Amino acid sequence: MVEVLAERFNYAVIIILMMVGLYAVIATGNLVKRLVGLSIFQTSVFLLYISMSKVFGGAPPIFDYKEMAYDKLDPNAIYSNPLPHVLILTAIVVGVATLSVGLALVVRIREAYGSIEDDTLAEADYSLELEKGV
Amino acid sequence: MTAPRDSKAGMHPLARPLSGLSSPRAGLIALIVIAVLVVGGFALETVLSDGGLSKYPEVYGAYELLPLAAAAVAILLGWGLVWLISRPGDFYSRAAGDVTEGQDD
Amino acid sequence: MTVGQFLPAALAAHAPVLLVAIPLILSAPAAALKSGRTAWGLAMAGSVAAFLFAIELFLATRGDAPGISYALGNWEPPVGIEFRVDGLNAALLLLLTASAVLALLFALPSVEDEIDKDKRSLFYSAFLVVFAGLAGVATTGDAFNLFVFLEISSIPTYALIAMGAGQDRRALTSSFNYLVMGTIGATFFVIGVGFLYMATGTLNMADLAARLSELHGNRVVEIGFAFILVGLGLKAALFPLHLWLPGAYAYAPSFVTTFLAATATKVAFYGIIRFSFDVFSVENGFVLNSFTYVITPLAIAGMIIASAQALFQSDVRRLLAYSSVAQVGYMMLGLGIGTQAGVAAGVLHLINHAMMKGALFMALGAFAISYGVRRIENFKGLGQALPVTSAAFTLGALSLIGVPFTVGFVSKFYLIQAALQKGWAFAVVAILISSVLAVFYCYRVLVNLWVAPRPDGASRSVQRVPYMILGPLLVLALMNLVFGVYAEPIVNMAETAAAAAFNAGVAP
Amino acid sequence: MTDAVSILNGVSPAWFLIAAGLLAWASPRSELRKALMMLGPIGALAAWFATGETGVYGVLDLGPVVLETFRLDGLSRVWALVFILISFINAVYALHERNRMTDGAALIYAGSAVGAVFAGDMLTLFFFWELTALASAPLIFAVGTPEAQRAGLRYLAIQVLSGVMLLGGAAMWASQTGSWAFDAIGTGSWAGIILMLAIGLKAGFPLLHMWIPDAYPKATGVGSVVLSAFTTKLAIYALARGFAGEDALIVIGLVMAIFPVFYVITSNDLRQTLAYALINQLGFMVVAIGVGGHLGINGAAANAFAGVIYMALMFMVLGAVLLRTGTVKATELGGLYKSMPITTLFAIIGALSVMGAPLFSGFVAKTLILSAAHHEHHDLAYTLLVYASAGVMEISALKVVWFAFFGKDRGLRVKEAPQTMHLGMALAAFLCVFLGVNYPALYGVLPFDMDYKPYKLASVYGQSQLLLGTMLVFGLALYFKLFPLKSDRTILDADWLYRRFGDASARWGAAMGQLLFDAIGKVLGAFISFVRLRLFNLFSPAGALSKEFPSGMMALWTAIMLAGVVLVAYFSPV
Repeated sequence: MVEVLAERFNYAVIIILMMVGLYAVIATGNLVKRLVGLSIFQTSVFLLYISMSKVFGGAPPIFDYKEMAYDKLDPNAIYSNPLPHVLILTAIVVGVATLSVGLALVVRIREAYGSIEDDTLAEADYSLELEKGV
Repeated sequence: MTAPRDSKAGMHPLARPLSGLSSPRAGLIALIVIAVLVVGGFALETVLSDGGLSKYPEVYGAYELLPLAAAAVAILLGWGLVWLISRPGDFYSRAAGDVTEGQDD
Repeated sequence: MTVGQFLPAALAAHAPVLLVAIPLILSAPAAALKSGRTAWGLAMAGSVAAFLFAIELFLATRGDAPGISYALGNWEPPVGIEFRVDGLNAALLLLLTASAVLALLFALPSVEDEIDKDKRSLFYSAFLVVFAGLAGVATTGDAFNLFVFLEISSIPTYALIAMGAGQDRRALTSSFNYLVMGTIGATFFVIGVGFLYMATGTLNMADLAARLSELHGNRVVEIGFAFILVGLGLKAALFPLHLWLPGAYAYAPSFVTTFLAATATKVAFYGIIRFSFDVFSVENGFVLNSFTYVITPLAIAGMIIASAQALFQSDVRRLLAYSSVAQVGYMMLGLGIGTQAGVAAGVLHLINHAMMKGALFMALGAFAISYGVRRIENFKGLGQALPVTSAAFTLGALSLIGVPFTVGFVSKFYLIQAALQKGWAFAVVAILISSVLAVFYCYRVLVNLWVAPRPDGASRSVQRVPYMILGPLLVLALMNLVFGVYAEPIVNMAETAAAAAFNAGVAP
Repeated sequence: MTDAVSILNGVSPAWFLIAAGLLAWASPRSELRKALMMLGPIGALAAWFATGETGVYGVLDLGPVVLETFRLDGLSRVWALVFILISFINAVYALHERNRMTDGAALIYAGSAVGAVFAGDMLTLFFFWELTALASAPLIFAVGTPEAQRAGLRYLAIQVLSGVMLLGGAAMWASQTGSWAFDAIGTGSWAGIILMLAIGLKAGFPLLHMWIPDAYPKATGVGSVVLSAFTTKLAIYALARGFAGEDALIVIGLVMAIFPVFYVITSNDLRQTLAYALINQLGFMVVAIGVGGHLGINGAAANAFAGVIYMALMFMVLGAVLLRTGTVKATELGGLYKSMPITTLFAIIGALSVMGAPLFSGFVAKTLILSAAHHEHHDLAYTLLVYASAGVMEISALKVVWFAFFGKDRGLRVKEAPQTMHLGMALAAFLCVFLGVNYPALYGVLPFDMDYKPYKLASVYGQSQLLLGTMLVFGLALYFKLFPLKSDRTILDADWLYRRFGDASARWGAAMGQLLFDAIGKVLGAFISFVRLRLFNLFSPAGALSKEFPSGMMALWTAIMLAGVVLVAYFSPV
């Protein structure tokens, strides 16, 4: 059991991170905390991709510039899979963009409502509805 | 409430000759005339044919009499019905139940 | 590569990528411009160009023509990123670009009414990015690339929705909600793609399809499918993952609502079809079972519950938004049936729903411009004041109900037929119940529009409805009628799309 | 057939009416609308005459289905003719009214009823069936009071439900038989039963009838005339087409013919009284259809034809009373003959028709049904029908005439009804007498040829006895003040089922649901109190489902759904 866990340590961490992130999104009423939870959730995905690209005993897929020609490379050398790394670079960019838009929205919400707590916002909106007479 | 004293005032010109028609006496006369007609009709029927005019071969007798009794019974039953199932006029609207889509917007 | 039908061959050869790239590139100068009108011109130019390419692609993939494969940067698939257009997404591209052009016509007066002067060029720039992103999702043949385009379209969408804050501050909270949920959905999708990559080592969809067909009973694949289905289902507003939609549609600027209602959920829906029937296959037990036991009940629940919720809304845009959720239910039911006829009915309803909701939301935008009204009770007597707009709204509503001789009827008819073929009488019952509810929520609006007298104190028309709105509105409204009677073209389109989803399976 | 008219050969009359209705909605000037209301029926009538040959016209090939929009045969042409006639009479009657909404709606309503009668397949039937529902509702909404609004919504609910059941049944029928054609159906399958219920909902089957006395009294004066004419008779047509000779219909029809007797006696609103009398009439027709055979179908058709006209006449009379006095309550009216003698005359003609007095149209139609029942040896049915005609038809007619125009003079001195209303009523009254005297004209348009003489000594004599006898009973009851009538009472009917019971149970369900969700909330709260789910908030009336901040909730749903898909996928066969 322990061995299995140790062998798949990365995946255990990923799952824990994922759950923590989702739980934060579900449980907190604070909008900033909710975004933090979202980021943790996304980070777990980054880790997932990175973990799966790891090849045991593989070197980082970084070539010496001078050895770029194929014939000079060691044909038996083992490298980690570079593609997921590249993908995750894109995903990180996306994550950053999302986070920044989210934070900008939180700033605007704070300006408009004077609060970033879920409950207060809902109450403010309810009162708006009640004024209009639902 | 009784009719206004000058009951011809405001009447339609065509109706003036008939102004007495709604008096109780006129009603009674009409009733008596109808009663005579009904009784006479049945009498005539009995005299003219033996056992009543058989309108259809299979249906015998003055079968019209039964519905009359039934109609009378129905009218009298109406009292029971009024007592049983009638409710104040605002029954539906007074109960909160009827507030449906019409009022929520 | 097929020969172009009417564009010059040099352009036609690059149509798939230009369709996406032109709007994306134009968004940068649009953001830098000061004048909103010039930015609108750029957006229009981009959309029209995309529309032309879409027509080109559509014509090129008709009939038995094989799908068009375009290798980005000449890196051959499956290593490089591939753009792939076949009968399925050519129809979607046509719908998407046509909606964009029509919606943009409507945008000029509507945006001037609702958006601050100094934000207009940014607004159009964001729109171009959304548009490019949606087009990208529809064109790409690479699973991870699809995620990237999904996010490219989503992030500016959040900004566009938040721009409704000038009218109602709830636009901000709605946008935030959408952001959180949309991100969760997209992340789910990317997790699913990760699992597929683990199992197969490829990201190209055609390649994935080929390799997945050899993997049987692989749990990783199943988990990947589950994540992808839920992630895209969230984006497509599948009940109960629709909670972002009513707020987003109700408080966004009119133009954004119109455009999103006609396109955004549709693109995600396309994603579901593409993955479920093309990349995976319904022959896989877990795909079929997921559709039968998860998607179908949810679709039916959505059709009925969301319609019931629509009944009790007092804001017409919220009402229509809930109705959209119900309509997504219809489309999902088509997929849930899981046969080619079912998918065709789903796609047909997708196309038709874009027409009817486009007309409805556009008419609402016209009402909002002229009278500033959004709530049902303020619609009293507007039928007399704005007869043409009201008539267009009525047509859209009739189509939504599914009155015969409108497109709504055509797709419901095909849906019922597909359900009956499968022997699902309960689905027919659900469709009928949902239609009854639709009659009621539409009738509530229509009665106020036409029958109720205008309140005495109400203002006279503040502003005439501009021709820029009336034009596209009438086009959309009449399309509901024309294709309702002459249904053959759209039915063909949908059937070709379904055939492509089912048979293209392993592309060359 | 002249050349000018023959170009209309094969054009469905329905389109004239519907087009005229749409134009009327579009035209701002009331003179133009009134002209359209006259021209629409005239055009329709021309088209009806022009298409002499029976056959199927207006075929629309929509790919998977073929729609037959104009099937002219013996059965459909009778109904179409009377619908067109009554829409013309209504146009004359409504000349005084200035309401764009009801003008157009009445025309479209008439047009859709004609279209439904001519529908050769069930999809077309469904289209027009729903159109009658949608087009007729404005006639109730136009009153404008909140009460009318709610009654209109209830009315609409029932009508639309009927249409949906029709479509559902039709779909099932089509999937079983492979044909959408609307012909004899029978109750041999579930599809047939659903279809019969869908039609029965509009025909006022017992317990499904409640919308008739609920909605008709709440429509506008003119609106109730039109309402009384089309919807229910259309349903009778559909029954005759699809379910002729079903024995179950005899029982259903008898119940419909008899139970209104109590309501006719007790209801205070005279239009409601008429509505119940209408149900009784429908009962006669349903019995006739159940009896079936040429005589039965002819009887139903003749009754529908005559019934549309004389019930419309009665509603027109009450519409005129309503216009002038503002009420149609029996306890508030009386002695109106003094101020409205002409209307009184028409009321008497209408009442005599309703009662089936010899020389009036009711007689020639009703004896046909009685003969049919007798001919097919349904003796019990025959006896009960005789009873129903005495108890319901005659009492209702006597009641309306007596309480509104004679009876106790309440001192109401109002103006006589407008001339145009008189003209409309005169047309209907003329038809009542004309069809009664010149009965071959009526029998000539019936679906089947027959050799039937209504004026036999026995029938005339028996019917007269019945009439006079009922008048005697009615008069005696009045004279001894035995007639049960109270002002301002609501009489419960089957509508209680959905207006109170249904509502109360919905409330109870909501309350229980609330308790349940509260309980769930508590239990969950005990376990995971700081995961603030507020599950019960989600479903509370203020609508947390429409709450603005559902993103936390939503993440949970995502997880739940993921779990669902994973589970299903896990247990799926490979």
